[in-house]
Amino acid sequence: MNTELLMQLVVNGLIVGTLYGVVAMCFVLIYKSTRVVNFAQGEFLLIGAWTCWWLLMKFELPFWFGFPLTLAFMVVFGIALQVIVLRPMIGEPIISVIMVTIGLSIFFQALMGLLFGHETKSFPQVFETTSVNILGMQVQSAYILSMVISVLVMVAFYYFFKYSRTGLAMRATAFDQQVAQSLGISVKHVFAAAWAISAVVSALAGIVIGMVNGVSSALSFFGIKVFPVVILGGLDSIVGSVIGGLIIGVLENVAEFADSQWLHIGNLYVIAPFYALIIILMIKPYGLFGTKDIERI
Amino acid sequence: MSLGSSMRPCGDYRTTYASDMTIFATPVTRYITLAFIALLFLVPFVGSPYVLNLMIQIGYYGIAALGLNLVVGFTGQISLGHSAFFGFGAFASAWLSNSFGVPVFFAIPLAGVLTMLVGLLVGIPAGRIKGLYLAIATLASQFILEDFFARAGWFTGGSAGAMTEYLTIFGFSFDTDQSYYYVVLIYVVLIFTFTSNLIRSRDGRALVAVRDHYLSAEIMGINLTWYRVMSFGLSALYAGIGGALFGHYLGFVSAEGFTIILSIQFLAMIIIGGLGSIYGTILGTIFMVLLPELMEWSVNLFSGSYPDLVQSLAYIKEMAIGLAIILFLIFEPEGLAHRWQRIKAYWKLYPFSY
Amino acid sequence: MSHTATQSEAAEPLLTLNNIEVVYDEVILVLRGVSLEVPKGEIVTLLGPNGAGKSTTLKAISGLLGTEDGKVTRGSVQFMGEDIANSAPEQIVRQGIFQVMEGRRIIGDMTVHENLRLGAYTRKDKEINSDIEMVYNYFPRLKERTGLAGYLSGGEQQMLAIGRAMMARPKLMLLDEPSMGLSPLLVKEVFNIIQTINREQGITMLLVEQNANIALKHATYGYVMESGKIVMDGTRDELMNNEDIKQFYLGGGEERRSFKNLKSYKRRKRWL
Amino acid sequence: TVSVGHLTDFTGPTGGVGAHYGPGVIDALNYANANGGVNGKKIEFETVDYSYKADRAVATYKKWKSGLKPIVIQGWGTADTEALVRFIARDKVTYISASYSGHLTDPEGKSPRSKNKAPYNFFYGPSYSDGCRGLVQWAAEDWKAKGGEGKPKFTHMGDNHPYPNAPKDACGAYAEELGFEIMQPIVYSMKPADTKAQCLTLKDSGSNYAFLGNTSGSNISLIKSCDTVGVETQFLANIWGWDENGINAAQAAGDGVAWVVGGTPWKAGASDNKVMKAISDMSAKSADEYRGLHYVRGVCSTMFMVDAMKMADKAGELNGPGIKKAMESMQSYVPEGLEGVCLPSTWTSEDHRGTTLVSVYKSEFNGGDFKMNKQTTVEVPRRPEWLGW
Amino acid sequence: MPSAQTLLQVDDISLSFGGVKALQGVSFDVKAGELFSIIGPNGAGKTSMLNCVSGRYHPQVGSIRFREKEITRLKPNQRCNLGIGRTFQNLALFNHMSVLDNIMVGRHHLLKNNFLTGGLYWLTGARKEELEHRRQVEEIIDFLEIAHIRKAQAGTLSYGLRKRVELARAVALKPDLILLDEPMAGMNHEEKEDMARYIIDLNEEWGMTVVMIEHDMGVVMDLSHRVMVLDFGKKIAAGLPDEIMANATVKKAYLGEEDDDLVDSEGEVA
Ligand SMILES: Nc1ncnc2c1ncn2[C@@H]1O[C@H](COP(=O)(O)OP(=O)(O)OP(=O)(O)O)[C@@H](O)[C@H]1O
Ligand SMILES: Nc1ncnc2c1ncn2[C@@H]1O[C@H](COP(=O)(O)OP(=O)(O)OP(=O)(O)O)[C@@H](O)[C@H]1O
Ligand SMILES: [Mg+2]
Ligand SMILES: [Mg+2]
Repeated sequence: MNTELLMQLVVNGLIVGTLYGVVAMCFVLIYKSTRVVNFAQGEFLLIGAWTCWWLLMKFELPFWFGFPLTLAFMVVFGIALQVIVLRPMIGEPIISVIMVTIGLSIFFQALMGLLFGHETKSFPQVFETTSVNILGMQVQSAYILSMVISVLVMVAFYYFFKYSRTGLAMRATAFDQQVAQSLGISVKHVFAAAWAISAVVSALAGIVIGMVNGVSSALSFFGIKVFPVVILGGLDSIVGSVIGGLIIGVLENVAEFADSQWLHIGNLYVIAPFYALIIILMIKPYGLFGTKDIERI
Repeated sequence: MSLGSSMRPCGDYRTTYASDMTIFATPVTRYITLAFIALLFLVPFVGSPYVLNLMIQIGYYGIAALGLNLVVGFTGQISLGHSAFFGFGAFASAWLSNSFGVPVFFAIPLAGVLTMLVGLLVGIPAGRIKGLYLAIATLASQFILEDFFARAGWFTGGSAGAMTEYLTIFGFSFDTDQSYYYVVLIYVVLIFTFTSNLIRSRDGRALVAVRDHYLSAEIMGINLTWYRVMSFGLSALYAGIGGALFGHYLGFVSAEGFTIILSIQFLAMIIIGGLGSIYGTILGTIFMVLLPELMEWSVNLFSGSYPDLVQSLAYIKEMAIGLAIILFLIFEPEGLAHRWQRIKAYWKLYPFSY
Repeated sequence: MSHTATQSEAAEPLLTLNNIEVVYDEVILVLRGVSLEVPKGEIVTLLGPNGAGKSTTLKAISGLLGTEDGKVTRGSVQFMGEDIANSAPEQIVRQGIFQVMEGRRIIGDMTVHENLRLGAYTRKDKEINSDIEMVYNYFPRLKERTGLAGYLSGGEQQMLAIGRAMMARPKLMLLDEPSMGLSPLLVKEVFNIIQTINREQGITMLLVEQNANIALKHATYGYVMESGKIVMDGTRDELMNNEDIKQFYLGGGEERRSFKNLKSYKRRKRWL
Repeated sequence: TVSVGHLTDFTGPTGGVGAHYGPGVIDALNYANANGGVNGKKIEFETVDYSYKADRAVATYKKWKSGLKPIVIQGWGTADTEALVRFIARDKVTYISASYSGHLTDPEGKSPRSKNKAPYNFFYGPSYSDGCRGLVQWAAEDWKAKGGEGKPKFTHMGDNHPYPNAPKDACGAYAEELGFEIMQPIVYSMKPADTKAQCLTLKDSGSNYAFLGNTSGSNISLIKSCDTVGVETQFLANIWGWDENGINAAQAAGDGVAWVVGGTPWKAGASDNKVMKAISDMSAKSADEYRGLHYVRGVCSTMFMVDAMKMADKAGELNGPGIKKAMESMQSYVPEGLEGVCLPSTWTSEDHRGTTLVSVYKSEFNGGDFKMNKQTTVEVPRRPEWLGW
Repeated sequence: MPSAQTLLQVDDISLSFGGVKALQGVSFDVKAGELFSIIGPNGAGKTSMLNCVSGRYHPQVGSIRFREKEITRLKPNQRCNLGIGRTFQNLALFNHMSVLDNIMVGRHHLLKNNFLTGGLYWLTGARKEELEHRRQVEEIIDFLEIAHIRKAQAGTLSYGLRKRVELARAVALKPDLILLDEPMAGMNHEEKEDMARYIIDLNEEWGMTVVMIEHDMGVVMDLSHRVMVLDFGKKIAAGLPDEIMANATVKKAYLGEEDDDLVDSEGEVA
């Protein structure tokens, strides 16, 4: 058995996993505060990445300037989105809201195509060293960046929801909008905040991935790719989303290893996570860290 | 009490319970519906192939969508793997007729049954997993099945896809839109009647009960696991039949078609039509099938043959589709069916609209 | 039904409903012109049979109809002089109206403590924690329950709901059947608490109650509502001594009817 | 007038390449109209973006049947082509697509390998299988030239999906015949994503040549990922698998990728061709507008059709069968004025392998001002048993 | 009227959730035809007890026997075939169904038709069967006087009405033992009287054995044959209504000291 290859694959898994983790967190954030599954998550990545690319290429802004600018834009974007599209949906059946996010994903998918075409574009060189060596494994610097960020974001989110007033308000809103209103919580503001934060963090992830693989419409597929991650960790668990990300990341790579070394099935890499997902759910129906819903009558 | 009186439609007094348990609220609506169906049978004499093609699409998608509505709308379990069932039905029917020479006439229902079995298998987790967790589990099965399609050459014809026979009965081949239209129409009528009956009888009620309050449903003697899994079986059955009809119409089935995108479109159909509404399902399907055609048509109005223009218009069309869905849901979040009921309720009580 | 100009006390009203009309789902008319007044610093009670529209009235005041496809289609809701009909719930809460909704409605997947903190959401002052202690003093049971509120017993949830309202320190508290599901002992306590809050913190109360006995005992003024209309109103004593009220709300006139021997179907009197 | 249908994908999964090929077709048709159409008859055509959905294609086809009534269709991918095979055969409409699956080359359905006959289907350029065969043939010589020791190792890479799988067996068989050692195929998604895992496997397998079956989008990220993990394998990309966009996006990482080109690249002479330039100018925004490889192929495919229509018209049968006959009468034919740009092609009533000439190029990023260096043009043998495979 | 033979036998049940001991070694039995009440302070474990009997919870210790049959481990849906029905403290109706359908669901375990036969309705006799049961359900509807809201959507009804619909649904199960969790919560005196009448009829006319949780002492005293008192998950007293009223511990834990407050709020208890 080829341990060196395995080692490298595992490292790679952990690296890619953190990235899944970040995207998953955006997802969880929206869910935790609105109970909405955001199918436009992937498009958020896309929009973030394209915006940043555009600023860097068209205006040749330096990264340290274009990057924060993008994030600022995403805040505005998130809020605008909420005000224009999602606010009217407050109090409506969640499933309809979910459908709206699907509509959004179709819309933005096309809009990005219209604005930036359908081809893969590559980011300008940002870090002087594109990759660093970890355990004999070449790792893009962008990934290191994302790792750091994801950890920070995770810790921030965790405290936010546990202790901050707004965090509580978000959970309350998710549990029962009418009650939240009766407590004087402005559901509108809660949603706006949630979408804005999520948009920003998504953009972060989008840019990182863009730097590594280049920007293209396919980025949005990440939105679906993180479903297993989110569920694995537990829909409403920040910590879970990150751990879920790592697990899936490693799983993919180990599957690839097993596949290439012994099984020769073909695309275990792609499909293994989904099998694993179902099995894990059968054992833990609420993922690893998800809170059970209360079955009390 | 105020509500009581206002909830019961005015001027409808039933003498027997039987007359109170019909599918249609009033005899009038029944006759209208029957007349409408009769009209549908006349369409081929007037409609162009294009019109027929669209109606056929509405037909097979409608059947599949109804299946999805059973599991999502009535049982309250979101399923993101419906297109995989749809595809499986298409392949199964092709496989049966190509590899075993099963006459297409039987292959279609058989394909439905095979798909149902797959559906039950996929549904097993529903016994334990609930809500969005289940939804994602079905998403997983979507990808697993897609992978299976690409892999199982013996079943799907692998990379090149599978050719399908036309439906023939006693030598008469339903290979034209006119003739095939009737096949689909009959399936639609049968299946929709079947479903309307289902939901007004024991197991139909059970499904809705499971959706509304599974804890008390269980105490009312409903076996949760059975109904949760069974609803998947049913939805797969419908999807399978729909898919089979699709396959024998197109004449060719390729794995490329049955992706998550299609699953989502099915979802769109029932949400726009109205969850838990049978005729809503059809309305939603019509909406989703006609929308792109409509957009196509409207962009062609000012589409020259200048490449860039054509190209941007293509994107704008897509955007318009997304936009239409969003606007629609903002305007009527609970689906066409609900809007329709409101209108009815309003007129029932007109002019004293309250 | 006559407007409540025949108000006994002179106290200027904190809240006034001018024949409001509420419609659900754009078609179902539930309140057909309800008018009532809640004088500052008092406890007013609203009685009525099931489905009369009591909860709807409260929701109309607190602006919570929105999420139920309900709307105030006519009339005005005056709170401290300004019309708050159909304005956003959070606005209304900030202005000092807090509703304890029917059927507890505590936030199941949060702890008791978090629920209480949320009660004070609109407050920014330092005394929140001391108030939480105060609530625990009123309902010691809650302090022991460290798990999720969703697992509390019915009554415990009711206590939490009331405690949460106290946390908001509103000017006007709308209570929808606070005694529901509470043990006799607790009913008494709760009402004493309500009385105390009313006295000490000067919180005005609009109280929807099925337990007319205790409601009238603590209230100064009462309204009776039926199928969307106010059919009677009066001071505590007027109502206490009204024959119909005795019959249908207080349970028996002179000597109490036993629940046991009501074999025969009684024809109930209705005001309309 | 005479009507032509044009199916394309701008917004669907294959939009990346469709965005170049489609305009090629449109410009060519406009050019033809600007120059007398089909012997004076104006070509009336309608472009429909069916976003790669089989039944949208069928719906469009039906719409055309009751409206436009085209006698020939410029099609696009596997989805529409395969779905329409039957209909066009029945309605006798010639169908020229950009889907080069081997089994479309067998009009009579004689070959055991092709499941059914596709009498009215044509395409311009080497089939996917032949393209790949050409590449391995080149690779074999390349291996010798490099003085490589022993059996070279060959790996097929691509998504587990109809299009990448199409040439898999056919090409593998030929590679084996040419003395390659066939390694385990490696699957990587058509959706661009991090593929370091696959690259590590490839590296570990020590494969010398790897065929990339996907479209350029995902190949870019594969090649980039493989670059970071230091893979030395020589990549061979299929006709849709590599292009200007790929070269630009992959940058230095993409240097040395060898791939199939179905017509002279813009800078390598196409732009100097009068007709081609004129066609490009139909929609060019600037005098020196650059046109991609797929654009050129779109033009070629269309001009073959236009010429066939002219011949059919001369023969007095300007209709599906007429055009089919005209196409099948072409002997190493090149559309007039496009000599040196389009590959000379030959169709017969038994064999629709338009050409088996495979021109192999290698790419060079060269700091943004990229180069495409022609290696050779391989003539893949036209073996009868390869018909439809 | 209560007969000698026991219908429900609960032996030394203990149930705890993590730290919370909801029930500790509670035993009691209910005779056929009896109207048995459980009272106790909030959080005493009354609902939990019903949940154990109806199968929602499974006690860690102890056994429950129904007609001599061990049912401790049975699933809820199996128990209603045996003839156990119940209502809930926190409303648990099927909110989007009509009142009628809600009640018809109660017939579920009595109906035979299934997906197939139901779908083929006319051909398989499903129609006949449905009609038959519909008739019986209508009787229940008339009995509980909810005819006017037959077609209303359960979710839109007022609290009191929903409670009544819940009772109807439970009755539709045709249970021998019916468990009522605070059936009169949220009702005014008059409505309580109606409810009391229904319960008595169920018990005497329809011959159902009733186990009832109720906080209104007036009702409990008047209706029940026997009363059990729970406090902190323990059984602190059981016996005839008057004995219970007299019982000092009960007064202390539950009723509060005798004073006019209580008299007012609970209706004179004498
Ligand atoms: N969301 C709604 N949609 C439609 N009708 C409703 C809705 N909510 C309440 N109603 C109707 O409005 C009327 C009044 O309901 P409401 O809950 O205000 O009565 P209530 O006086 O609170 O009764 P209870 O004492 O039982 O709580 C009832 O007939 C009820 O059916
Ligand atoms: N599923 C559960 N998980 C955790 N604790 C629970 C659960 N169910 C009940 N409890 C706890 O068990 C105790 C008894 O609950 P139960 O509902 O039986 O009380 P009760 O007697 O019905 O009170 P009430 O009269 O207020 O309804 C309560 O303290 C409650 O918090
Ligand atoms: Mg109420
Ligand atoms: Mg209880």
